[in-house]
Amino acid sequence: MDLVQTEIPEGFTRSAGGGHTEEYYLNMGPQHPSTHGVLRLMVRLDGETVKEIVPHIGYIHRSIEKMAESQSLIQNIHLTDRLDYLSCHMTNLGLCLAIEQGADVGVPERAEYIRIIVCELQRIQSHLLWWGCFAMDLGALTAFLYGFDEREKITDLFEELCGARLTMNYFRPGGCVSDLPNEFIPRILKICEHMKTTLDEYDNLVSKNMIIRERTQGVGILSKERALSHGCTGPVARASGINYDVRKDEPYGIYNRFDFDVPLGATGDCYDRYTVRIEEMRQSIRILEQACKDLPDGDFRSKEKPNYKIPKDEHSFSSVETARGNFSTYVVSDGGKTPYRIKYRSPNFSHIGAINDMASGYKLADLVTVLATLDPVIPDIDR
Amino acid sequence: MTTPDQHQDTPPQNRPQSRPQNMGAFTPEAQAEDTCTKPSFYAYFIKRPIVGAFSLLTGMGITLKTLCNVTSTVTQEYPENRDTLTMPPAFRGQVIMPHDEEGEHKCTACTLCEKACPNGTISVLPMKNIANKKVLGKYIYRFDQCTLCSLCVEACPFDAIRMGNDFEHATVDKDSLVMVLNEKEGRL
Amino acid sequence: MEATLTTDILFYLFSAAILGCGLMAVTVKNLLHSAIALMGCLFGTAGLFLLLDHEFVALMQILVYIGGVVIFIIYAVLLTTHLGTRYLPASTLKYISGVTLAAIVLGLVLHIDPQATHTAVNPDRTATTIDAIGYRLLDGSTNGFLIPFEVISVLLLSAMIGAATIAKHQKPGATNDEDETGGSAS
Amino acid sequence: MDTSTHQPVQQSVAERLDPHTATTPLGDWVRELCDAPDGGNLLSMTINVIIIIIAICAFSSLTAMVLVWMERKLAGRFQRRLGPTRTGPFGLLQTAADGLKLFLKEGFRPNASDPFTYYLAPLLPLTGAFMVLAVIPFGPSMWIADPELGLIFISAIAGLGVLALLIGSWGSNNKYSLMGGLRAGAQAISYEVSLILCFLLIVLASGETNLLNIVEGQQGNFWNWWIIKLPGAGFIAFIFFIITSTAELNRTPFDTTEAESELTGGFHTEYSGIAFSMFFLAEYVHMFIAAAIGATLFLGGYNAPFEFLPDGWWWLMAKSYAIIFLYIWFRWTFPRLRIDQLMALEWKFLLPLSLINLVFAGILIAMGWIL
Amino acid sequence: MESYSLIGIFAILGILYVGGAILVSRILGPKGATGEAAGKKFQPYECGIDPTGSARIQFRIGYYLFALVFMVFDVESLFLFPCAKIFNAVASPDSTLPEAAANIGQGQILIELLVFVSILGLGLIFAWRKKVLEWE
Amino acid sequence: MGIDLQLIPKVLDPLPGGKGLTNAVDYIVNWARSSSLWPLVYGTSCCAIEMMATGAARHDISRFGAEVFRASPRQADLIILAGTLTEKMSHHLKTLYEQMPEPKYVIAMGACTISGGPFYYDNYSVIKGADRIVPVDVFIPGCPPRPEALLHGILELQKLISGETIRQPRVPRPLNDDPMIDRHSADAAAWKEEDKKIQEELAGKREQWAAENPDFKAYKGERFKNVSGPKMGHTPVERSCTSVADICAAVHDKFPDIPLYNKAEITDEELAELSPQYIPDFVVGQEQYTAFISFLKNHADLNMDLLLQVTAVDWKDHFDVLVHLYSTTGKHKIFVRCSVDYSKENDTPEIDTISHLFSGANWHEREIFDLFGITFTNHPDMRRILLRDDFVGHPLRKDFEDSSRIVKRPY
Repeated sequence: MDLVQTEIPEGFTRSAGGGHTEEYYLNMGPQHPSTHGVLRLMVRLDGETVKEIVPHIGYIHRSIEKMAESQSLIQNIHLTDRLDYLSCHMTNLGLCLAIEQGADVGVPERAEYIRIIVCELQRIQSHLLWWGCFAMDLGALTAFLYGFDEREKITDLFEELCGARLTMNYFRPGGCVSDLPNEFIPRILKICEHMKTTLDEYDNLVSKNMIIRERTQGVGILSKERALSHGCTGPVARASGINYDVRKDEPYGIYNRFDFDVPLGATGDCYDRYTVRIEEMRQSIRILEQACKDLPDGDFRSKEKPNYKIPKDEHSFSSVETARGNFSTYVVSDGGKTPYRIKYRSPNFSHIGAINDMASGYKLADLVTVLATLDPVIPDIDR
Repeated sequence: MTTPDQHQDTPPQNRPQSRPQNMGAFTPEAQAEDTCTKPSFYAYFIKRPIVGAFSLLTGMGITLKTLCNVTSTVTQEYPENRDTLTMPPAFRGQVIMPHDEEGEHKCTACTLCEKACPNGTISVLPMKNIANKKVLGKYIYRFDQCTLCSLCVEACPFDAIRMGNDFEHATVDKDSLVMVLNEKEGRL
Repeated sequence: MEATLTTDILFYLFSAAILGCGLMAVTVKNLLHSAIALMGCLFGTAGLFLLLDHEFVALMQILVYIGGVVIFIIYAVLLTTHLGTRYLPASTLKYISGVTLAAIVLGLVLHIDPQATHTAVNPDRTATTIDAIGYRLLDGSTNGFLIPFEVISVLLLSAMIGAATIAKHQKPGATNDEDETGGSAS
Repeated sequence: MDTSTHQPVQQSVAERLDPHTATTPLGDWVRELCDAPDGGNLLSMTINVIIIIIAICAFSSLTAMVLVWMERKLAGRFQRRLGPTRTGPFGLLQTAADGLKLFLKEGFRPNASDPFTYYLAPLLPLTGAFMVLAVIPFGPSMWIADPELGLIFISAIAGLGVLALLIGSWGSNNKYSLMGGLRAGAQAISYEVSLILCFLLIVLASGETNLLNIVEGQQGNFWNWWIIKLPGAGFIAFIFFIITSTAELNRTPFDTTEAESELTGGFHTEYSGIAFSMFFLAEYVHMFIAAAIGATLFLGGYNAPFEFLPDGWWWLMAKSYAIIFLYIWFRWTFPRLRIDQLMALEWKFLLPLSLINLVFAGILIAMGWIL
Repeated sequence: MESYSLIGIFAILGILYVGGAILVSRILGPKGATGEAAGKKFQPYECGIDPTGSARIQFRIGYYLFALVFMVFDVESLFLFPCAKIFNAVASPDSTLPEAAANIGQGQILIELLVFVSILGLGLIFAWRKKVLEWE
Repeated sequence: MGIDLQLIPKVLDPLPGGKGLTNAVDYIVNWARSSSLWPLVYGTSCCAIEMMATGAARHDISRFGAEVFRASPRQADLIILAGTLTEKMSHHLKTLYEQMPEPKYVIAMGACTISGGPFYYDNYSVIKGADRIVPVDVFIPGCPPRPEALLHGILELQKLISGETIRQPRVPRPLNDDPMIDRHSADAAAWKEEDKKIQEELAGKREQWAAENPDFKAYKGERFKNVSGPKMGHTPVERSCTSVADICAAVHDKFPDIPLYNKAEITDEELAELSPQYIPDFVVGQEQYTAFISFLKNHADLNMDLLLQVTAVDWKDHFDVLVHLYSTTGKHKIFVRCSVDYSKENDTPEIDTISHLFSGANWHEREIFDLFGITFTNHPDMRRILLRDDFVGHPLRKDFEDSSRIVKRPY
């Protein structure tokens, strides 16, 4: 309760408060409705205008990279579920790809298709959840429930596929745990058809809504240069005009067999990030339809005797495109059963690092909008 | 203390504060008017309110449609629908050890599941039975620690354990979550 | 309204409220509390107006003074000082001058009082109804207030311009299109 | 108070209402109470007071409860779900449970807060609501107080609600609260200008400031309601009134004061238990009041839409609840405006258009272009 | 004035209702930990973090300006209400008008209104152009 | 201070039928409290999504009157601990819990909050059971539990609340103060004792049993057959990126003495034959480190404009600091590896920062400083990022030990 606050909290460039300026500090988080978990943003505010943001992370740092060093590679797959739990199939796939690459394990054709189908379903699911949360952060609660309702339909599919709704643990090096259940493909196609009309409805409810437009257009602009410098990937980078999609540029699995577009934004504001994600859902539906059409018969898992050991002093590196961007797995091996070191590259880590660039100079409400369009998953950042 | 953004090539102050007219390839064309640049009187007082009001009314139409359409309600009333609620066969609710009619199970205390478990959830405690053979003495399953990854079920070569479909495990007693899965010692 | 016991009681109640709140407004150290006390004071005045049957004036008292001026004052208090952490001590000079001023006003009132023939009852109620005020305002003849009415609108315009100028003065560099991101200089 | 001499205006109102006002049950209770200041029966007076207190408290609490329940049920249906079902039939007792729980919740005041302002703030909104409730004509014979300048009285009291938020938010000693309070203050005073302009339009058109007279002036068929009677201008004013009152009520899309995703609750962040529920209660009573005023001014109040139908409080209720449905519909459809957009909407859009609309209405009336 | 006394009774009623409810609730409600055992219970809430600096902050001048502009319009309404009130009355032939109203016509009121409103509008446009109405 | 609800039984009980009246009051109060549980908006990880799903249309927590998620603890009745509780967060959770008014309830949702779950062993940051921090009323196992399971937990909590009476007000469960032990070994040790008793019991009966069952064969289980099929081939992947040979040529043009990791002696022919999957991994010295990265960033053809990550590996005698770069124009990756020496005596390894080249490197380097203890010189903001400021040690070092936090995995 000092009149003149002399101490500058760590990370800030300037002091606030006191008799001279009108600025003050405000904490948002770790328990705050808009921070999507336990992110803590410390904000220097001037009235309603955000002057500087210092993000504090680590409130859900669960030392997954340390634990990985004492667990076998297969056991590690279930830990990757808990990184980006909204794209856990993709994070599973990231580790599986790294193991397959390092241990030279092959994957049957059908399994490759199953992987694509499941990953794209998950991308839609994740974006639906994002769409709902985005609308909720802007105050439209109904859209949040609509998004969740559609998401439940895909969650049901996953539950039937692998028995879990959120932490799937479905992929294995060399394939998947189980084959697709009966009548799975028609149901996916039905959801695709349904999603097409639903997305149009969403456009009417949210995308075209004047208030949403006013609140997102020209807000939270991230230029192409700044996005590159911060290492942004995924929809955030694409909204800034960076043409980088791991699925297109370094196709893993069989992504190069499918015909899809990479939506790009021009300005890098919140509205671009929004439209890029909505468009990505449409593209995912395209991929799903192609994959469901071409799905071959065969094994769902490689019948080789599993040898999931990466040779000594080798490392393997894989990148996958999760719903949030480039998720890379870097495995260093000393030849043992457990990895010597695993490093997961989390896309959101870079995005949250860039938030000061994006949101300072705008209003406090815009900070919430910017955060919503970054779609952060905090455990993914903290690992 | 110096700024983290000290070395930035573009300081945030010099950012463009408004959107350029071209909003990218995938922007819906419906009303591509720019809200940040200076609008004309017509655009501000006539066009914008009309277009805006129309967009708001469309949104209201969607919610009204949902309100009027009673069948759109998707709520499943959980405690009331307990009798009809079924989980998909693959559902992972908890690890169970099926017992046959005689109360026998298939576990041979090989500890593969114990080793497969990433969380240290399972303790397979073997014993010598009356025939002096190694059998299962006690199969401790710490449900409070289990992540239901089903690696133990995959590892089991005898199909002795599998994932159960029950999910109603909420309890006020934490200790009750540490379970002994086998009803008696291993098969002779 | 005729003078009855009730109106008398109400009159003294309102007067007591005005005096009490007024006293509180000047003695309380917390500026926000004194603003609230001022609000009570103005409410009391509105009550007195009501007793006098000046309904329109009473409501305007609430609308303009409480709804406008007090909120204005509260904003001014909230925006300019660090309440709760700093109280400005009044100097002896201020005390002396304040008490002197109060004494002079009291003396004046006491001096005028014997000559006044006042009662708690409004002699001419019809003069202060909203219609009467309206007619007088728009009356162009010498009895009317048409010219002052127009002047008032000019006065309001100048108040608005004054407000704009204050804003302009407050932030010298901010009149241009650029949103000021660097924060105001100390 | 002495009522031996009635005010002429008061009498004129009574005269106009003559066919209905042989007895004014609600008003009579109160009037009887006031009739007996000296020499009256103390016992009956006390009983009357108690009955009125209970009636009004019950009415406002019941209104708030019904509205909360309605809001939650409607929200559920808007969102493809059921809403409360497990407390009483259709979850009707949900609000009662909430109220009782909040009543029996620990209420405490944070250390650094200012006790005077912290406890003063919850008193004001409901008090203001009660005062306005007293002047609303519910039916031909159902009104309690009928001041000559009812409309001006309402606009004066409406301006006071913001005081509670301002001092309460400051008293809480919480940054979120203060921001919410200051936002609320700026928002309320801004939109009050538009609100007063809407009222002015009605005064201009009807030549009345008395609510009862305004309602009586709209008797007959529904085209006598001001929303239709003033072609164009009335409808625009009604739309503006809806927008403005939504903003005055701090409801979505204008709920920047509570802005849960930014300010974690705004001005009531530090209030718990019953003090919080008083804000909550007042919010819903205010919602009813705003709707009732809208119905009174623009939709003919308690008048039936057609001449052959009987007038009565049920019409006012129906019209009010229709407007309340609009408020609820808005809330569960729209996102929230940013505070600067909200201010721009008022000062740069609603206010100029309201001024133009006022002049437009004046021309309409002067030319006699009224239905 | 009878109306206002009734309204006054209602105001007192409101204060009693709220105050009584808070008082009874404080008496009946459970009492939580106090003192040492309460920990950070009585600390201002800031998302679970110890607050940085005082909450009684000095806010921006923008709010003040809006209050100023509001004042102007508030006073304006004070003058417009009486004018609007008599607008209809001067046109109706059967109404008993006071002497002052003899030479007031509806057209005159309309023109006065127009002048008044347009002068205010000018002020608004001026404030607009000067960016007083920009929220900061 | 003051009287409270406890007065009610004191007044009512002596009256005729007063006990029943007290019970009725109890019933109504408990009904109100249990059917109006307003949860605090609190969720840390995966379980929070299921908590949100419970609030969503399909499961609709509002049927229980609990959809009013409050952001401020002052108005909340219930914390649903959805997601892992870490040490850094635990202090704030405690504050939040304390700031809630009485009566307040806590539901621990998911394995992580009940016991640490998957993060019990070998973990330095997760609290092993949220009931060590706040008193928990209901535990819901699962990872994460289904929405229905959460609803079941709320039903259990309602049952718990309806058991409260005015005569015996609720006392929060005491905090869990179990020692953090290796539960696995503890159970094994306990079983050893139990087994000893069983064996003693059996010892006498064995001979008699063997005589009765001479042709006994032990149960072996029904083993699945492991089918082994033909070796699967990799799905060929086409990539259009700058080839390794071109990259090496460009690099060696400017920095001729920078070798590839593990391929120092590689010839040009072998380079050309490397698969497109291979990512060139250059080993640079500390003196060239920043200059090399800067060169890669600014080289017209290489144009390594996207920094994927900066990380480190502890090789026990030295660290490798690894920089992973990507070019969004050339679609190729380059790894850079720089060795940083350290020893027990010299525990402050240092390397230059590259955060002036890539803003994104700022946080990556802070993370390395946090977890490995490598200091980056000239870094603008060198402090811990993931762990608390008062954390001792750098956990990703191979020699990190902290017995107060870590339970070692038993096998």
